[in-house]
Amino acid sequence: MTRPNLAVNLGGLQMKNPVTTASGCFGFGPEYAPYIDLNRLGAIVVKGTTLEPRLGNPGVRIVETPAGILNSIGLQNPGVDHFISKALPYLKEYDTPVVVNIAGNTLEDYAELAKRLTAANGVAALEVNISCPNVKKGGMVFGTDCFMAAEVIRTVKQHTTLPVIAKLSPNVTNIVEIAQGVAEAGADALALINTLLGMAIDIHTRKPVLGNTVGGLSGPAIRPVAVRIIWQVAQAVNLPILGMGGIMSGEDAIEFILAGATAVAVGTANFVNPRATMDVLEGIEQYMEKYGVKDINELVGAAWK
Amino acid sequence: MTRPNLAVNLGGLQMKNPVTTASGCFGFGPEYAPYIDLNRLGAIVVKGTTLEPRLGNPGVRIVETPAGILNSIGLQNPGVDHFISKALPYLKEYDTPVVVNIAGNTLEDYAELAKRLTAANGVAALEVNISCPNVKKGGMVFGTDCFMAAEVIRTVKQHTTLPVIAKLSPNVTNIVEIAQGVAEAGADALALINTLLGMAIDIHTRKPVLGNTVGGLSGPAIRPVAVRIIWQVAQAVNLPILGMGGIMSGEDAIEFILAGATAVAVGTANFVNPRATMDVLEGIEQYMEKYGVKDINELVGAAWK
Amino acid sequence: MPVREMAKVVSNSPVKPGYYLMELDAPKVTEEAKPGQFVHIRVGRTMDPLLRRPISLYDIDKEKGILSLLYVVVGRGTRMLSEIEAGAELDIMGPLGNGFWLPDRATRCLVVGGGIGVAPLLPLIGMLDQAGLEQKILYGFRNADAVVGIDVVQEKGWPLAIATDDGSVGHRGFVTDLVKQAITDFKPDYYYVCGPEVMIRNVVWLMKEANIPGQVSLEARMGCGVGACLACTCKTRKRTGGQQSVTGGQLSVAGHEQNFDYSLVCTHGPVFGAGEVIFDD
Amino acid sequence: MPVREMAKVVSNSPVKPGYYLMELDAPKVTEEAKPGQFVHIRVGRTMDPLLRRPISLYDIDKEKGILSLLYVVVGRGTRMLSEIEAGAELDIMGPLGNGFWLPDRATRCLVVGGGIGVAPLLPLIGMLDQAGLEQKILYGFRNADAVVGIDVVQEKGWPLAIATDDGSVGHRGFVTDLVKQAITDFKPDYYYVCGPEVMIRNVVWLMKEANIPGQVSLEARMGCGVGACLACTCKTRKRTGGQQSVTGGQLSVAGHEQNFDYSLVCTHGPVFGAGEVIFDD
Ligand SMILES: Cc1cc2nc3c(=O)[nH]c(=O)nc-3n(C[C@H](O)[C@H](O)[C@H](O)COP(=O)(O)OP(=O)(O)OC[C@H]3O[C@@H](n4cnc5c(N)ncnc54)[C@H](O)[C@@H]3O)c2cc1C
Ligand SMILES: Cc1cc2nc3c(=O)[nH]c(=O)nc-3n(C[C@H](O)[C@H](O)[C@H](O)COP(=O)(O)OP(=O)(O)OC[C@H]3O[C@@H](n4cnc5c(N)ncnc54)[C@H](O)[C@@H]3O)c2cc1C
Ligand SMILES: Cc1cc2nc3c(=O)[nH]c(=O)nc-3n(C[C@H](O)[C@H](O)[C@H](O)COP(=O)(O)O)c2cc1C
Ligand SMILES: Cc1cc2nc3c(=O)[nH]c(=O)nc-3n(C[C@H](O)[C@H](O)[C@H](O)COP(=O)(O)O)c2cc1C
Ligand code: FES
Ligand code: FES
Repeated sequence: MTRPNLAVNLGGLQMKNPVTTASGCFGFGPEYAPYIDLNRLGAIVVKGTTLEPRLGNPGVRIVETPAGILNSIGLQNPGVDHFISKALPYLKEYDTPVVVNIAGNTLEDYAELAKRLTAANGVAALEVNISCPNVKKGGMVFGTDCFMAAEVIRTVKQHTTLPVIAKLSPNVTNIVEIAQGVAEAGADALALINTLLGMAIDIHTRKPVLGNTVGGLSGPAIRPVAVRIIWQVAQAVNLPILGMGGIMSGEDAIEFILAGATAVAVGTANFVNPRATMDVLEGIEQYMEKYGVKDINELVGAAWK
Repeated sequence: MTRPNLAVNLGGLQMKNPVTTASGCFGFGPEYAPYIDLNRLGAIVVKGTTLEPRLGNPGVRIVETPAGILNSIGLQNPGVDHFISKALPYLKEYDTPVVVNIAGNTLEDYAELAKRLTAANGVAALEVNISCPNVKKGGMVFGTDCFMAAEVIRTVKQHTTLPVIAKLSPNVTNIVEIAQGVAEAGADALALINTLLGMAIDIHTRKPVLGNTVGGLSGPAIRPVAVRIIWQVAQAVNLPILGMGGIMSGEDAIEFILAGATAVAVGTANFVNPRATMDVLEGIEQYMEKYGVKDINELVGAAWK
Repeated sequence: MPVREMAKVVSNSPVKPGYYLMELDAPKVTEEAKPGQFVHIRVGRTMDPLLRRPISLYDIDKEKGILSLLYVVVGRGTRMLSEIEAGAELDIMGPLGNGFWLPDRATRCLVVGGGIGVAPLLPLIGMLDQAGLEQKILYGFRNADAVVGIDVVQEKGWPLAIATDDGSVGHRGFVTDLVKQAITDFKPDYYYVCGPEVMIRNVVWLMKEANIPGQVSLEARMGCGVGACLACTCKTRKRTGGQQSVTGGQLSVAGHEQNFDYSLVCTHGPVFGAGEVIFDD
Repeated sequence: MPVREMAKVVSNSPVKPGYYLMELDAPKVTEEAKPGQFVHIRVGRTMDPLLRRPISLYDIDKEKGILSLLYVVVGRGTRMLSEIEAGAELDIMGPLGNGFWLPDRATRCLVVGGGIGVAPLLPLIGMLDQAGLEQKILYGFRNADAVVGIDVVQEKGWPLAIATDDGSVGHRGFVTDLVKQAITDFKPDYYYVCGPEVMIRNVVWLMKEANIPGQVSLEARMGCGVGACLACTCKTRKRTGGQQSVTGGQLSVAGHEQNFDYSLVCTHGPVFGAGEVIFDD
């Protein structure tokens, strides 16, 4: 039997298989190199990168919740220049496209990030984070306002030739509207979903557990919300979707693909199982074999098509 | 030592303790009478009631998700008249106030429901469901629009003398705005939160699992979202809050109270543990004893006050 | 009245690969248990999996206060159940559901089971036997590896015929073949059926053709198991007039325009009069 | 290089109420393990609890490929760990973190532990002993019931003094009392400390006063355990100039305006030079 086709095209980003990493859950790559062969990933999406280095949020940054976690990292990162000079050379050694997740406080930030990363050799696409719940300026504020979201994407598109993936916030009344807005602004693909806004209170200290009070909820707990959003958006907007939110296994990934995702990102699962990306990939392959699916693209949106 | 005070006043609804049942998760009461003494509940909130009987949604209505469930019951209920003539007499036997959760397709529906239930003897308060994700008309559509939400509450207030609790949808960009809207419209209290909109796809049939495609996510998975919403709204809106969303234990309930809830409702937990309401109540008492809290009201919002 | 009980697992071992027999020391649940009822089991202690799992009563030993369950591992809930060791405590609710009832006038009962659906039939067969009714038992399985729940039946010498899809045991073909034959040979005037929905539907259709009344035991995805969540519905013919009272555990929906009701498998059932149920095609 | 290994639980039993010693047959992790490192453990198999739990290496038997862990039950993760039976498989990642290093020039080491924080000190003490360094060991516990991790130390005859808050064992008072005394008596020129944060802070302060360098082993809530999630931070002095390379596992944050960094306990630590860490008050 000929091997089934796993390759997908995510709005211009060519991936040898649909499995990538969720930003912020895989560091800059080397952290998981002892556990998996990074060459086998469809792409690597790295931690959110900003123009200037960022320290991130103080205090407790993670708390476990039922089948999920809350995080309030706050975009700690060494800044784009450091990323380009130190992290990128390492990542270029691998036969895996590198997607850089970018976040800014202002439109100018996004423009500058897009410029520098496009000029740098070795970046395959930009994932534009307009949905981070853990920073005061920018972040989710952009992502919950339809007009602003589109503005950010338009700005990035003006300053790059790379495929632009718009990463949206699920914390909105009408995600389809925002997806349509960024589609019109020129996004090449959508990344769905970022974390849900949540919090936890320590009943003994009677204070919020997280240093930043609120945080982003991720992990299997949010999977039903992610699947619903992808299902809705995929039917309404003609852009390929990078699906994420609680994917732990190949079967979960298939659920996202059937809902309408062209590719999937594995986030929180890496913390639970450092081989999660490979288990997801192998699970997808097994499913395709079991049902004789010759091309993964046949499954995209198959639950409604 | 004198017994600590557990009594709370939820916008005019006097409760002997802060523990009640979440609508739709406790039937009309008798279902759990074999397991607990209904007299010990602070209040009983019954299944969503409509003007006319409703059949509810076809097909599979429940699916388990990580630390949660999706339901798409679709407001199956025998109608308000049947409730008044058959269910209410049974409930009146108990020394526990009865709160009726009402849902309508139109403003007229809400008005009529309020009228009939106010006229009926034995209803202590109305919980107005403007947040059901499982019905086509009304339901969440009211709850995600600030103006409509306020209209519904204004209408109900015009037709009742009972305390009115507005139950809001978490599936919105800005819940504080909606809470403020219904507060201005005269709501006496807020119920937070209804279910998150989610879905699940069966990867073998490649179809949505639920007969109604999408459903409402409840259970511990959503607790961090509920706590965050209560924390936000309690600080912005001067109304008592009935908190719910994944409460399984007394400790969970304390978390909600510290976030700003005056009372708590136990929903999905009943399915897991038919004594959940009593375990929650006893857990609250233990916590108060451990920390020498004399009055539960001291804890309301203590995480930010 | 149903109760919640922390039952002691007396034994829990495979009867064949994938199929388990669990014995529970559960005096309170056993005391009121009837054939056709079920228990609702918490298979883990954490929030995942969250819901209980419904499993029928396979044997009810009122003297010893011991319940037996016969179950097949199909997903992670049943897998976790199969990993529980003797001596452990198991959180169960029961007995739940209405259970089978004896026919009003009939004397010759056909008992039809398919796959793991034979589990609730064993106590029924005992009840019919004790009531002095003639019976014939017809079980269908996929193949020899899937044949379960027949030991006691054979021990007691109750009349049993088996069909397997591949003929590896008994008749080769469907149990409905045996049913057709029994309608002519055995001439039942009542029947009971439990198994996969498609099998139930076919049996009901055959019996309806032959004008024979009976009872069916259904499955549905459950939340509460006690009639509170309204999740476990099946379509039933609309009852005219009277409503079940609220103290009976639930309200049925009348007064609407459709010509059917959604009844609850957990409390109105799992056993329904065969004529009540509407099977969608 | 760290690995993920399905370790076999050789034994897992209480050393006193609430405190457990677990032995793991984990040849791969053991091979590279160093004192002060930890393993990241998946205590269940379902989605709740979700995260792994970090536990230090209490004993490293390179010959047999056996790791020992000493842990106290504080929440449900450690409770679940305590319920795992010998013979079971345990999903671990390790060895993680940097581990303790030998001092450059020092010869007389003070080893200070508090509560369960004594666990990672045992292999350190062995290492110091082997390196031929003088050492004095000072452990503090709440009371007699909380005294753990001293058997091997006593067996080997390593010099140990104990303080308990209530005086039920050894000195009555804090371990810092013993530290003060040791600074004058024992005249250490280096130290190691692990325990509750407030104790670490006080020890670091005393040693700083005395101008003695050392190492501290910290704890923080962890996600990944490998430097990928940036959850497990502690405040450290800003490094001037050079950055750790990306292939070292993480990038530190330089170029920002604050006079501190957030370092990662899982990979930059858990052991830090005492002078590096900034303790907030
Ligand atoms: C009244 C009743 C009596 C039953 N008696 C028996 C019995 O005696 N022996 C036996 O082996 N099985 C019996 N079943 C089926 C049994 O409940 C399911 O096989 C079991 O719940 C599957 O759980 P899982 O976690 O292994 O599977 P999963 O597929 O992982 O379960 C996921 C979810 O779907 C539900 N579910 C899956 N299959 C079914 C099903 N067939 N019916 C209802 N819910 C389902 C589960 O309860 C759970 O909520 C009975 C079901 C009902 C409703
Ligand atoms: C590097 C390192 C080494 C450790 N070594 C040991 C050891 O050898 N023996 C031992 O008994 N304990 C050790 N701990 C502490 C141990 O990890 C926690 O006690 C354990 O994670 C608590 O889990 P729980 O589910 O029982 O508690 P819960 O309070 O229910 O845990 C909830 C969450 O908080 C986290 N958490 C709770 N307490 C701590 C803590 N003190 N440090 C970090 N995270 C925490 C948990 O990991 C989990 O994510 C170590 C911690 C770290 C960071
Ligand atoms: C610790 C952590 C850090 C994250 N950092 C980022 C980030 O920098 N940029 C971003 O767009 N998303 C970030 N996310 C969100 C994830 O990329 C992902 O959208 C989300 O976690 C849902 O997927 P999951 O459930 O598989 O983790 C982060 C998530 C976690 C848990
Ligand atoms: C099966 C089911 C039925 C429900 N029906 C209603 C309803 O009729 N009206 C309503 O306002 N909320 C309804 N809800 C929402 C709950 O009242 C509650 O807001 C939600 O489930 C969150 O709480 P929990 O996580 O404790 O269940 C229902 C929830 C479930 C699970
Ligand atoms: S399972 Fe809840 S009503 Fe039947
Ligand atoms: S635990 Fe993830 S970076 Fe340390």
